[in-house]
Amino acid sequence: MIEFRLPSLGADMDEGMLVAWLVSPGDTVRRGQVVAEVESDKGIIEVECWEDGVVEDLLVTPGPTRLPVGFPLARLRTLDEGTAEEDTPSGPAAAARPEALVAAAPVWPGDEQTIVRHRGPSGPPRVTPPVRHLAHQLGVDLDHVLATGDDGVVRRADIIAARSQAEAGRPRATPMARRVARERGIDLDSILPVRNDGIITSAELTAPAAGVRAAPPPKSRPVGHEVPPVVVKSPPAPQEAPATDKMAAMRAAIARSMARSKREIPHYYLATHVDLGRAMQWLEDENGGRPITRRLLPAVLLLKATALALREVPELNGHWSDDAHHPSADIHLGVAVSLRGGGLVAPAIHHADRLDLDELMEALRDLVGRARTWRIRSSEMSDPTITVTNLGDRGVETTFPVIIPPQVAIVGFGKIADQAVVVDGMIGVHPVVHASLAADHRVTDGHRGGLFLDALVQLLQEPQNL
Amino acid sequence: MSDKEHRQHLLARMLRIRRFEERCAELYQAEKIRGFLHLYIGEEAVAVGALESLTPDDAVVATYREHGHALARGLDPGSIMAEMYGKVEGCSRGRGGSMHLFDAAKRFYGGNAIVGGGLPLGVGLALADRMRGVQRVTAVFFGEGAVAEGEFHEALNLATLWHLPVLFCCENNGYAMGTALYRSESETHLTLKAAAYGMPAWSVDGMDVEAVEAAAHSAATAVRGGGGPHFLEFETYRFRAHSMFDPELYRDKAEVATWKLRDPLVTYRKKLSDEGHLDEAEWQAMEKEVKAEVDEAVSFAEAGTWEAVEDLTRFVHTEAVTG
Amino acid sequence: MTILENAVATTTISYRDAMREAIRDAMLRDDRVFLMGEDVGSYGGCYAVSKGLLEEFGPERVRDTPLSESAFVGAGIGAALGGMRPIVEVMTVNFSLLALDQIVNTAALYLHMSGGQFNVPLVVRMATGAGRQLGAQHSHSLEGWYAHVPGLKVAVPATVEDARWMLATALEDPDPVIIFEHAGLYNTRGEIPAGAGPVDLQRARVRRSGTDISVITHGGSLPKVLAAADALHEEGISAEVLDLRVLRPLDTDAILASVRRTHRVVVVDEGWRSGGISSEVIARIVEGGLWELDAPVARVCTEEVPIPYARHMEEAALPQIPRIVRAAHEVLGA
Amino acid sequence: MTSDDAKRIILDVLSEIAPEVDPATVDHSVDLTEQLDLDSMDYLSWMLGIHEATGIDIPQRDVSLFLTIEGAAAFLTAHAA
Repeated sequence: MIEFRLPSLGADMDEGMLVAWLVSPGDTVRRGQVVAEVESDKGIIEVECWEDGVVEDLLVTPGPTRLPVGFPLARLRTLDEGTAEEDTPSGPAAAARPEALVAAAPVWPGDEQTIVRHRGPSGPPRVTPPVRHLAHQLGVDLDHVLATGDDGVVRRADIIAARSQAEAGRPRATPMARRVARERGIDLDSILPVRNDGIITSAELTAPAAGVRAAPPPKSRPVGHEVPPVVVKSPPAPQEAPATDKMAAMRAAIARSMARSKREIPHYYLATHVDLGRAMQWLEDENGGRPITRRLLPAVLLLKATALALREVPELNGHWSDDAHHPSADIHLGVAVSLRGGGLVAPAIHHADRLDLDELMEALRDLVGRARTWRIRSSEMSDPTITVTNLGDRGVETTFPVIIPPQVAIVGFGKIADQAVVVDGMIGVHPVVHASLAADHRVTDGHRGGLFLDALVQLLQEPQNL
Repeated sequence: MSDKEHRQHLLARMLRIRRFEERCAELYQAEKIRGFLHLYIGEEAVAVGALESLTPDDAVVATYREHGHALARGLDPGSIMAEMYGKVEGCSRGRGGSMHLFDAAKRFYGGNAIVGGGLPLGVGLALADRMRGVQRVTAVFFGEGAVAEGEFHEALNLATLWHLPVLFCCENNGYAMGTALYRSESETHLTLKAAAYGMPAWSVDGMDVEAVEAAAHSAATAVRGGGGPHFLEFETYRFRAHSMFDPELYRDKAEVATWKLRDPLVTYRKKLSDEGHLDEAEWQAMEKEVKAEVDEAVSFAEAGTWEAVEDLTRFVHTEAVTG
Repeated sequence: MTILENAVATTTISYRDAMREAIRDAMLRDDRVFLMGEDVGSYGGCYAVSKGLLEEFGPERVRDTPLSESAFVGAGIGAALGGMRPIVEVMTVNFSLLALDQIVNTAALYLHMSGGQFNVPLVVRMATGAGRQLGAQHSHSLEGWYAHVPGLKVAVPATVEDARWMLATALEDPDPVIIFEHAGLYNTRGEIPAGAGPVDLQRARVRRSGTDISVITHGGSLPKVLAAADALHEEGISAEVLDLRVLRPLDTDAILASVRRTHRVVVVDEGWRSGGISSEVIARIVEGGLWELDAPVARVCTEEVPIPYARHMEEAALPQIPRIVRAAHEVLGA
Repeated sequence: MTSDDAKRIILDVLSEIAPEVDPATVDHSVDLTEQLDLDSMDYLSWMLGIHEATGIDIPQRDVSLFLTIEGAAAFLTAHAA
């Protein structure tokens, strides 16, 4: 039997996340074949297997959990081995079969991912005397300890983890970790500690993913206090992601937020064309008389129209919490800002409906500038009541955005492009944008969503009134 | 002030303490006054006689049995009674109680409830006067029990060593709580102890207000004149128990009765009467006046107010003067 | 020489000299100030702090006392009440136990018992701490005891600058201030910035900024903690060092602010841990910063044993740099 | 202002907007927004930066010149005092 373990793909790599399996149980793999995709701090890397064999078991399912280098990912039969059944002597199958035990912990909340911990071939656990002594001291039954050491050796941390899991079913976590978990809706049961003493710290909650680290890092760990930005859509994969803590924290937040959204929120989607003929003409005229310092972007019109349309369908503006919708009296437009180098944040422009176009332009410029230099204020991150995404004027025509919990709607705009438009029976070429709405079906129905888009269309026909 | 007037004044001062203390006992039993209450009855001649010899500029450091000193020093009886009630109008705002009467205006430095604790303090006050070149006396009162404390010896030594203007006034009432002097001291002649530190020391009949006054006056004059510390032992007796809760197992009723024959108030009244300095009408008037004073003090205390609990943490550090 | 003089923007001075300069300066500026204590005059001070002051100010203002801690501390209280500004030197904290009555029952209480009438503007200085093989009776660190008592202020200058300037602030204070000078600090040297002046007696100070862990300490442990922080830095651990400076009032805000920055705490105190100032610091953290704590709090205190004489045993009893580093590791979960 | 001066300013400002871009690799004749993935805010910020660096206003009618480095440089050399 061959164990396929997480390889170290560089001298500075000590952990990685399994992104995808490219093989399934039963598949035959050849030496040098790419079998999995692993994300490291450097990005996603294809991982080859350096043995010939048949995939017997995939021990880890893809997900955001950080795995230590050397962590067993799969087991392969050598080509001259039979199946597991054939391979094992007769007798109580359970006793003889290599076990794959499901660990209680390392599942990101609500995520379907399951980490499977491996214990070596059956038989008495392999334990050094000091670790055995520790197990005795802590009252941990070695038969129920999941070994993470090489060749199934039970490590000190395994004992401690087992004890911590056994304790009244309540994870041992620092007060700060509990606070962060509460604030972010993370279930501590789903977190594996990285400390030797089994205590969960905030690092495991704010770092890119929950830890199954074999050994705690000896040095300072990132303690991400910034409320991680929320993501609107998958950003382009960074070519060379700066391995900053902030970036990692952002990715983690994106993962959590979007997974939660897709898990919990029943989205419905609506889209419509918006003729921007008048709006763009008005803008051209307006900008023509302005110096460059006071020039307006089309995005400002779209934002303002969105904010005003929300006044007509206010139930799209607010938060869903405690199983109920809480509409917001204030309109704080979250504006998705893509960061060069990857990632997106969606901080709020407060009271966007009350700002005139110049104020809105200034707010937008300020926000984008600060977002790209990581100087977003926490309130801006936490209190958008709805988000507007893809202010991009390049790229796609139509967006299908994902709602950022606990918001209940998101408005997307594609690029503004000239299209043939029929007006009063005449075909003309006008700038057109596709406006789309993703909304929470628990809160609104398509009819109300349609009214909103309709209002948006109407508002953009009278740009001078925005 | 004529001799007669002065003698009546001394008698009235003692009477005021006596009646005040009797009322305190009554009010204690009525639960108006709580905590420890140490009455001065029987010892009035000491405070009255000794403090008569001081000027308003002089300082007084007293003990936890200090109602008499406070009254004799001229603290307002109402503010003393209010203090015992725990009212904010009390001389220590109700923060001190019976054992901690203070009055800055009268240079009355307490009310120290640690036996012997006031002696170094008095030495320090005198040191300040000495260093500042001010001619005044610090009178420190303490019981004979304090003589067993190290602070007594340290303070007397320091006072003589530095030649400080302290008048040490030892009120020897024979018992440190319930421990008779002879049971705690190897040498019961207290003046010898003081003399050992090189300061003039006399023993005085503390039941005779005129003897007390004369001795104190003489000593205070010497101290004020730069004669260094002086020590006076006043032999006296408390007629009541040590404090309100004391079955007095340690002394015979006969002993108390014997001392009561020397009651400073009774004997002095008789003396004045015998010598034609007090007639019955004057006595009655004095009683009436003192009763009125005490009544007024009680009324004042009764009418007093409780300090706001919000002020609890005040007077831990000096407050900035505002306005 | 001229070049040198012009170049010096700061003064390098020993802790001892800084303290002497502070006393001298105070006596020059205010004739109510005088120094009193055992061997402060002819001997020049047990730790030579007051050396030369007798010659300069004379025996009235540099006043040798008998070995009567209670009497001369009490006399200091009385003198303070009488309008003077005494600096009472109790040779060491060990002997201050003989004056405990005066400090706790009189100095700390008079203002309160008198309903605000009698404040006691007294400064008591005393040496504290162990580390010089002086045995159990000369090695106490009891500043935490005094910090227990409302009415007192307890200052623990750990730097030369604080040694130089805390006294002036203490003398300005209308209430009793006790200054604890760790005897191990007297020979330390440091710089006093030109233009330095009186310092506050209220706030703790960050002596080194850090992000991973807060090491909170005071007095004689500060140099050890700074050295430990250097060692941690070598390992890539960024330790913030908070010097409490004043144990009463305790600067809770500064403590909590540091905890909010690092979320991890080690408290280093040469006192014993049971009921010590370290307990108080941690209690404040738990009261006000529980949800900021991202690891159990650790303490490095003196072992619960009287200080032994033998050098290796004494060293083992006291907080040392490796123990501080180890405690930081434990808090960091490493 | 020579064309080289103008280009230097243009590229300096550009590197503030898109610090990850190596100026040496920028094609001076290709649409910048596509070449460098600039969105409208980046683009506007870039022009604002050039304005701040040179003091030259960029009228709306000339914005299209700024789609390329060449165009922008031409505009600047023409309008420099």
